[in-house]
Amino acid sequence: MIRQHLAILQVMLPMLCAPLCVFARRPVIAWLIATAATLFALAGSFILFAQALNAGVISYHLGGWAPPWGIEFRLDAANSFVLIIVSLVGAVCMIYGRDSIPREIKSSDQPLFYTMMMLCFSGMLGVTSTGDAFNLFVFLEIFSLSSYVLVAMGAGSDRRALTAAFTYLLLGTIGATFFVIGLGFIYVLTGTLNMADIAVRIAGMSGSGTLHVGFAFIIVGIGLKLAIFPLHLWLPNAYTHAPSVVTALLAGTSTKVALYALLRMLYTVFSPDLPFEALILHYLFLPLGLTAVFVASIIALFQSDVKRLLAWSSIAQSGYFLLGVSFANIGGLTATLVHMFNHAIMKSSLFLAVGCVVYRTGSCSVASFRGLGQKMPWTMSAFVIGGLSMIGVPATVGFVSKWYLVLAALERGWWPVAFAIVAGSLLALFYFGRVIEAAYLQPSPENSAVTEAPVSMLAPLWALTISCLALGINSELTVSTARAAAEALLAPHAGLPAHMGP
Amino acid sequence: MIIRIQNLFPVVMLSGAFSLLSAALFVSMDAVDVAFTEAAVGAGIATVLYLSAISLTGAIEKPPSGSRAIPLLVMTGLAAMLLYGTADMPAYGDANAPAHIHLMPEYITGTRTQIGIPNIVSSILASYRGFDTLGETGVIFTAGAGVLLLLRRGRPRRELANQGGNE
Amino acid sequence: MVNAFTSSIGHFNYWASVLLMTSGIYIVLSRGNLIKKIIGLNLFQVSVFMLFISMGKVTGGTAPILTGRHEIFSNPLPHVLILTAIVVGVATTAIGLALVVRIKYAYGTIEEDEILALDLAREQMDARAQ
Amino acid sequence: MMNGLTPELALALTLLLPGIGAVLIGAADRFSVLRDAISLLAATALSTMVLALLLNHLAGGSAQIQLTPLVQGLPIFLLTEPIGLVFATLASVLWVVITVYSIGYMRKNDEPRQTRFYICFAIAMACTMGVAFAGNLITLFLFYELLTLSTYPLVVHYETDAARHAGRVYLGVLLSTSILFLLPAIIWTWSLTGTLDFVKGGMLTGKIEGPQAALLFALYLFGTGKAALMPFHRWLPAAMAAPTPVSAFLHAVAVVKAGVFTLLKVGVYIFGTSFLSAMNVGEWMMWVSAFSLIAATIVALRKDDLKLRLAYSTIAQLAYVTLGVSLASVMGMVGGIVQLVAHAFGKITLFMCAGAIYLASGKTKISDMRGLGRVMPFTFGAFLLASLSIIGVPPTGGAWSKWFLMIGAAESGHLVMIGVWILASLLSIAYLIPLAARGFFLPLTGQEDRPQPQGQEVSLIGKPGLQEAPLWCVAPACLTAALSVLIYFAGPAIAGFVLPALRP
Repeated sequence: MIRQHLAILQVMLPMLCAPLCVFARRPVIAWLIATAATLFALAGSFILFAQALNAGVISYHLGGWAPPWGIEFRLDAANSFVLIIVSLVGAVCMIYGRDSIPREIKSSDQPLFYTMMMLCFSGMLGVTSTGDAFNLFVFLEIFSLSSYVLVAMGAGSDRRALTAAFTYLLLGTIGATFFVIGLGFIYVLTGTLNMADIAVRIAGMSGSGTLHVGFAFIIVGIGLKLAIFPLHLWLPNAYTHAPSVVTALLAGTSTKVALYALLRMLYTVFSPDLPFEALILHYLFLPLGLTAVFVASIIALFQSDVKRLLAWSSIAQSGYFLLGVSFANIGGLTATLVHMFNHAIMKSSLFLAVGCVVYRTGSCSVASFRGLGQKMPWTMSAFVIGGLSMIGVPATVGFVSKWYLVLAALERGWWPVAFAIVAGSLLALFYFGRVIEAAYLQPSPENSAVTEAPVSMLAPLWALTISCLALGINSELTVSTARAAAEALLAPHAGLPAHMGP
Repeated sequence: MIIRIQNLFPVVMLSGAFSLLSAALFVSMDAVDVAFTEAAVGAGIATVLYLSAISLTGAIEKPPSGSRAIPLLVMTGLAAMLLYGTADMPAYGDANAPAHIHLMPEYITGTRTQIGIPNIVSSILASYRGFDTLGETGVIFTAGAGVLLLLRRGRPRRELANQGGNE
Repeated sequence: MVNAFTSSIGHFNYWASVLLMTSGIYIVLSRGNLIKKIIGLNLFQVSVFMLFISMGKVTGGTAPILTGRHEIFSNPLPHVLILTAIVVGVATTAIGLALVVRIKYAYGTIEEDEILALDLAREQMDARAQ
Repeated sequence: MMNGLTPELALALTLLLPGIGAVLIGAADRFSVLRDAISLLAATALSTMVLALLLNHLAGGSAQIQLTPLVQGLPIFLLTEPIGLVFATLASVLWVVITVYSIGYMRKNDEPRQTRFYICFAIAMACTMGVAFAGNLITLFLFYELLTLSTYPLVVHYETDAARHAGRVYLGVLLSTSILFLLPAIIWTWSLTGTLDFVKGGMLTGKIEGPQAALLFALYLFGTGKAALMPFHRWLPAAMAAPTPVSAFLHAVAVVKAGVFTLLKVGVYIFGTSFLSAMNVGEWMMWVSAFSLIAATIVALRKDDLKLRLAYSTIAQLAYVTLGVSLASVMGMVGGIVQLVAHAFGKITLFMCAGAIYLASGKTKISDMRGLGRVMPFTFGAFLLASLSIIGVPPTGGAWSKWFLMIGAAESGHLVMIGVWILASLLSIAYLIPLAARGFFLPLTGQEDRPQPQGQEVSLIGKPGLQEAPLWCVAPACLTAALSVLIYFAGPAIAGFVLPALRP
């Protein structure tokens, strides 16, 4: 019974837990409910992934109405892979939040805060699971609205969180509305909202203006959420001023979910064989990706706030995603998915480490990191490992990402791009070097009584750090999973019922 | 006008009027349900929200500063793209547009035979796409809880480094 | 020529909503008042709704209600979508306005340039403190 | 082999022993004597292990270990083969020597953060063993990068502004070159051949040709920043900000040697000498190396700071090896390997002497060292012997390496290079010998304001009039100086040992 309805339970359980959290009298109970829900989702996503690998595609018809008339949840290797990423990072952040959240959120606000976390979480899971384009928009809005509020909760320590959240709201809403406009155009052409069905009906079409514009609006709309380079304006402030847990959660998952939506649109709904899409991939994504990698990394070099530095680094990393996508081959797609997973792990662990520092010092400027190498050895060594991974040192997951990206570039014969990928990762050396140097080679300010963060925060942090190393030393698991996911993305018509076939 | 006027009160009134106007347009395009909702939600609830927000924040807008070139540029670019996109669309009211022939007949007959309520919009809303409606409820809940969370400290006070959560 | 004329007549509905959409975006981008920005956003969304509804119109059709008297209906699916979208739009407006109210409390103003000036002053203060 | 100790276990232990050592050193933080003892013990145990592996190989055995795949199809792979064994033996033996020296130096100088120092030594040693026994390029790269990281704390040991700057240059140049050039080169090779295992005779034959092959070769050569080929040599002089034992360690045991070792492995097992010479791949890299050789020698001549002069001397000596690899002849490679060994012994002696001079007299500038040889005869004697080996005068180890390299040049028909070597050797006489000569033959500077030598009271060489550094520091230097003479007699044996791996 549960196995059969797991696809929907996975998303609905956190959503149903949200109102429960409102009524929790004590914050701890809300925390327990939320953590239980995320752990359930984590277990569920592993089971779903196994099922999807076995069956090829799991199609769950909501309300029993067959697609394309009804809404379906359509899980293949690709989105169940993303489910794992989301629920893994979500679970880790929740456990971490037990001590971190009370430090930043008033206790009377906490039950509602957990409600928002749950809604955000289930929204992301929903976006990932659904096979219906409009349903995707609805979940996207649940996830977005709650993340605006979550970012604004940083106002407890800095009012700039409010303006950050407001900008995020404006741009996020414009993005979502763009998505709807694009969807409308596609609907006019195809008369359907089911993504697999759209794919079938678009496959035969060649370039009409409507198709092009619809495509463009969808891509720009998702791009705003993904913070693709020129559309990234909301991200640095939102990440900097949000509470630590929220930043870690968003950095680890929200861009990944948006990336998944982008991949789904690019590869499954539209197909990379469409001539205009190939043009966009090569002449738009490639230069944008390269610009993002370099410009954002260089901006990161000059940041004095570590959270903001990491935020810019995230924008640079979304450049790598674009590069991987622009290769438009299975290698590039695999590399993107591998990097998606790896980046989720390492960026979350970095933000969690910064969260530990904020917990103890109340600040996250580079200056406040001085001398922490001795005072908070566990936190800082996790930070160092995360940083090394971002640089791409072997035996970390970052190396695996870089390896496959470069390999995919070489497969295409794009020499300069391969070179740019490694050069970009090198910039990470300089901005992480600054922080690490401050932590280890500069004396801590006098009479600072900073001590190591509590175990309840270190344990989830180190869980991520260890997986960062373990999956870096043995990448068999991530890579084969990502390859299966990439193949699923490239096979849009697999597992369709007869009446929907091409 | 909405752009120009700097006192926010008439602006809100105008935007409410705009909502009503658009509701009327919806009726003329056969979307009665949408019109009804737009009138109630867009013209009604939203206006109330605006008015209460204005009462809390003040109604006079400062004259805009800064260059208008960039917004205008974005605007024209957007308009050009949209017009390019709509140029290839089926004409207004074209009964043979793909959107009207692909799934629609099944929805209509389905409503007639399986659901049994006359309003097709309601039937799709409640059954075929019932999950969207559930999601919609989720959105409302999110908004409600979010507003509650944001505004629960009702009185204005300076929010500076008030650390220390567990008091 | 005639062809162009009829096609432009056939698309006037789209053009109208495009005009509204772009003015909505213009308000968001050019105005400094945060409430005005939200109103602009709303305008933008409503015009998208119009686009959708006009897509669903079928000449000669009636409201999609099975009364037995009509056999041609306008496409009900866009109506369904827009019903959802309206609610989503209002939810966004509500959150946005709540944020504006909080900003007013925290900064004492809801003008973008004044807020930026306050933030800048704060940053310079922080920089001096280090 | 000994009962219980299988070759595989011994191979694993070469990486594990230093690792365990590092943990134990950390645990013994409070007890400095115990900590130093553990360091020494780990070093001795490691060299025993490597010797066991060497004997096993001589007896015809071999060992290999495959671990998890780092990326798909590319496992972490360890294997014993002649060149790696030579390097491992060299490094592990010298680790013992340098540990003895460090104990003397660090205690005498009362250095801060000694525990971290020994831990990093041990970890770096484990990485060096990984480099030495790497069975494929990706394993080599893994340990190569880890070696860079584990030696960074050594370079910034003093944590002063100068040290931080040095650390930035060190990490910046080494990581940049390896990520920017070496990694793409490796991935390129992988995409060409589908394997990164070290194969006898190379594996690129028929896979790549013309300018592309030359480009790949250049990527490898410049990418191995540890080999300090100009213009990527800046990190070596910068790293002189570290304590002297670190300099000796970097130059003779771990980092620098890992660099040229990587080049030799790539030259022998990835390209293969026959491919290199057939494709004429190394032609212009040869000129780059020659330039690097002469330029570094001239810079060394002009440095007054002893450690800096030695650093540039190392850059020049490394260029001998790159040149040997670029020559693409079997004897050139052999010369490179012998040079690896001879230079290690020579240079470690020179650095230990420099440290001893500093300990005993506080002097770092060559112009101040007049007459010091009279009061520090052992140190200066060792310095002289080592200088001769670096220059290549028989009967020292350096003579053989130069000899083989010249044969290599003749073999491949690049007679000009012989001229380059002769010039470089002459110049190296000019920058090394005057130091020893002045030390012995000139009177001490200003007898009256002679600084009270710090070494006097604790010196264990009790003869009056001598002001040597502690025995712990002088004895290792004398030992390695003696060894660099002994290598002269072992030269042909080393060549004979590695030749089977080189001959197709």
